[in-house]
Amino acid sequence: MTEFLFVAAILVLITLTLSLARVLRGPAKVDRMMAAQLLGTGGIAILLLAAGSGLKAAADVALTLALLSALAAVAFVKSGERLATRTKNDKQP
Amino acid sequence: MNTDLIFCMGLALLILGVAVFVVGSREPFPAVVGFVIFGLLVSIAWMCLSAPDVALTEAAIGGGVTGALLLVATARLGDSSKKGQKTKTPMGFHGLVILLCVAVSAGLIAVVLTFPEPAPTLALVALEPLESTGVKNPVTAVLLAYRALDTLLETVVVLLAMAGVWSLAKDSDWSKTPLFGYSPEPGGPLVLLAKVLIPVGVIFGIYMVWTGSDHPGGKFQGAAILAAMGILGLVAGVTSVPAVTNAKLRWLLVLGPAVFLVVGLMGFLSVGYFLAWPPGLSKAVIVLIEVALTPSLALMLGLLVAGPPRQLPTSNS
Amino acid sequence: MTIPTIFGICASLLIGLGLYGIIIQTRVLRKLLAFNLVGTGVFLLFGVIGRRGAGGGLEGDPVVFGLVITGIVVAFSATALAVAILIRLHEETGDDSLVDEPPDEEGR
Amino acid sequence: MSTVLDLLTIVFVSVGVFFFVAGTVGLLRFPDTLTRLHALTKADNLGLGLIVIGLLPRVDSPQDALKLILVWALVLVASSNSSQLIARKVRREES
Repeated sequence: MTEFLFVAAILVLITLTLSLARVLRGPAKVDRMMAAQLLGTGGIAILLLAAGSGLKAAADVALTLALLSALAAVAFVKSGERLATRTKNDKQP
Repeated sequence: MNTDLIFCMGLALLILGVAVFVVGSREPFPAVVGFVIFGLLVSIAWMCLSAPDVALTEAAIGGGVTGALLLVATARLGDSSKKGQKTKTPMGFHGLVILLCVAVSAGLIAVVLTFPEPAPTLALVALEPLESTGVKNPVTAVLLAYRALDTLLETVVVLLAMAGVWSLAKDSDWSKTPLFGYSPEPGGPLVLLAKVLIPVGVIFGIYMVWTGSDHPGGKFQGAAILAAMGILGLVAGVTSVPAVTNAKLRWLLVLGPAVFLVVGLMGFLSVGYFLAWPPGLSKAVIVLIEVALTPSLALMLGLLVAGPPRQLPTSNS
Repeated sequence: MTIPTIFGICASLLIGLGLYGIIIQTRVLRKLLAFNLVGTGVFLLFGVIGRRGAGGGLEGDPVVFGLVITGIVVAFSATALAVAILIRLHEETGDDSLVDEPPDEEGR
Repeated sequence: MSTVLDLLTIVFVSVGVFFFVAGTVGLLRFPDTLTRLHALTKADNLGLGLIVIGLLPRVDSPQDALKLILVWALVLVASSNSSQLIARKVRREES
């Protein structure tokens, strides 16, 4: 059974490698950020599979990642706004 | 070949691939996104190395908090630098650099492949007095029993770094509050997100500290999670930071290190050494220090990300 | 090949790669990222040594893991301070690279 | 009994992994950002949810089961909200 969970983890790892292509190619920043989100969820899935195969502490790591995964997306979305307001101000003499 | 070995090889290759991308990408933003992913993958690698305490630290600090810090930094610095875009490193120098880096890596790999068998270890030495401390998580015991001086100085380093960040404020902004980049916008999915995630995060952060003496976890991991929740609240506009001149804030910041130092000095009275815990009370003392350090560390880490105090950027004037 | 060996080689390559980035990149933020790659590589190498030092029923050497946790927190503090200095530098000079000669007058 | 539970794990985890593959294919193949976002949310929520259901028979205490479900719930909240934030950003940039 542990073998099966590891195989599943390897498959998720392969999908992560593929979605890395979206981070590489973009084209928009949003696309890269979305791909990073998918990688985050995939990482959580791998950790849960590890927890299922007996590494209990992996569930705590997965919980930490789940809590913090939104932080990067939020920082990204909001920081773009900050930049927009600043460039607007810069144009004024 | 075993499946876990194949998994680890794939993970190591993926980590290296992301690292090449972080170094080689042309624009800074993709590099930062790559670095966030890198932190995530490395925390899985720590699980493969049977170091759950380190994996938790890397997940909370390496992936989450650092990611937010760097994403906001790239947005503020802009996409392209005016200078340096056209400058090219001379070919000869470039070749020399590659040679140097390859040599460093090759040397380290040679060391890895010729590690002594059996491996030297301090595990048995560290385990021996573990029983007397009453702490079941050996990593926590190391951090607060044998290497307490490291941990004390580390909290001071974090405090100094935070003071350094504050010192970068403009004089006119000194009485303002640290902002995480922009004015919060009330309403919308962000507030909902903050209202759901923050209570769960705070409970989990406290759980992390509480469980840390017996299971993987501890004050650094807990404090990092609490700090991340604070930043989330700051961005969503549901929490706010007082001005850096606020006396309560400052007291709270030094509370942890101060308690640690005082308890450490008491070691002179009870046992005769600095940072020596009285026999039989080790666990109580360790838990006291952990509890006192957590709010201070959480504030320090959060304020490090929030940056120096600044004037609220006016968006429409 | 064992799991520690795999990550040991991975860590060694990370250190070389990060070193390359620190020297070659001209923008400070990129140098910081590269510096963090080196740091992570060093921590991983340390972790490998800790993992090999498993004994007494433990999965690894707790002394080494404790040091790595301290290292991660300190590395984060240093990075945050560096980012704050960099942003202030950018506010003052409008530039964030370490190139000496400005190619045009836009900077002032 | 245990073989039935094992079978349950195998089926649910396999379908969960399949959704991850599908989500990734969508992320790579769909033509524009919003459709990619659509693919992504399916993979996040369904794939992880199925894996969690598949792993539930294997936990040995109620706390561990609760932790698994909590992880899923958090990812649901985080991913749906951040997807909406990202979608808003796309809209704003297009207009």
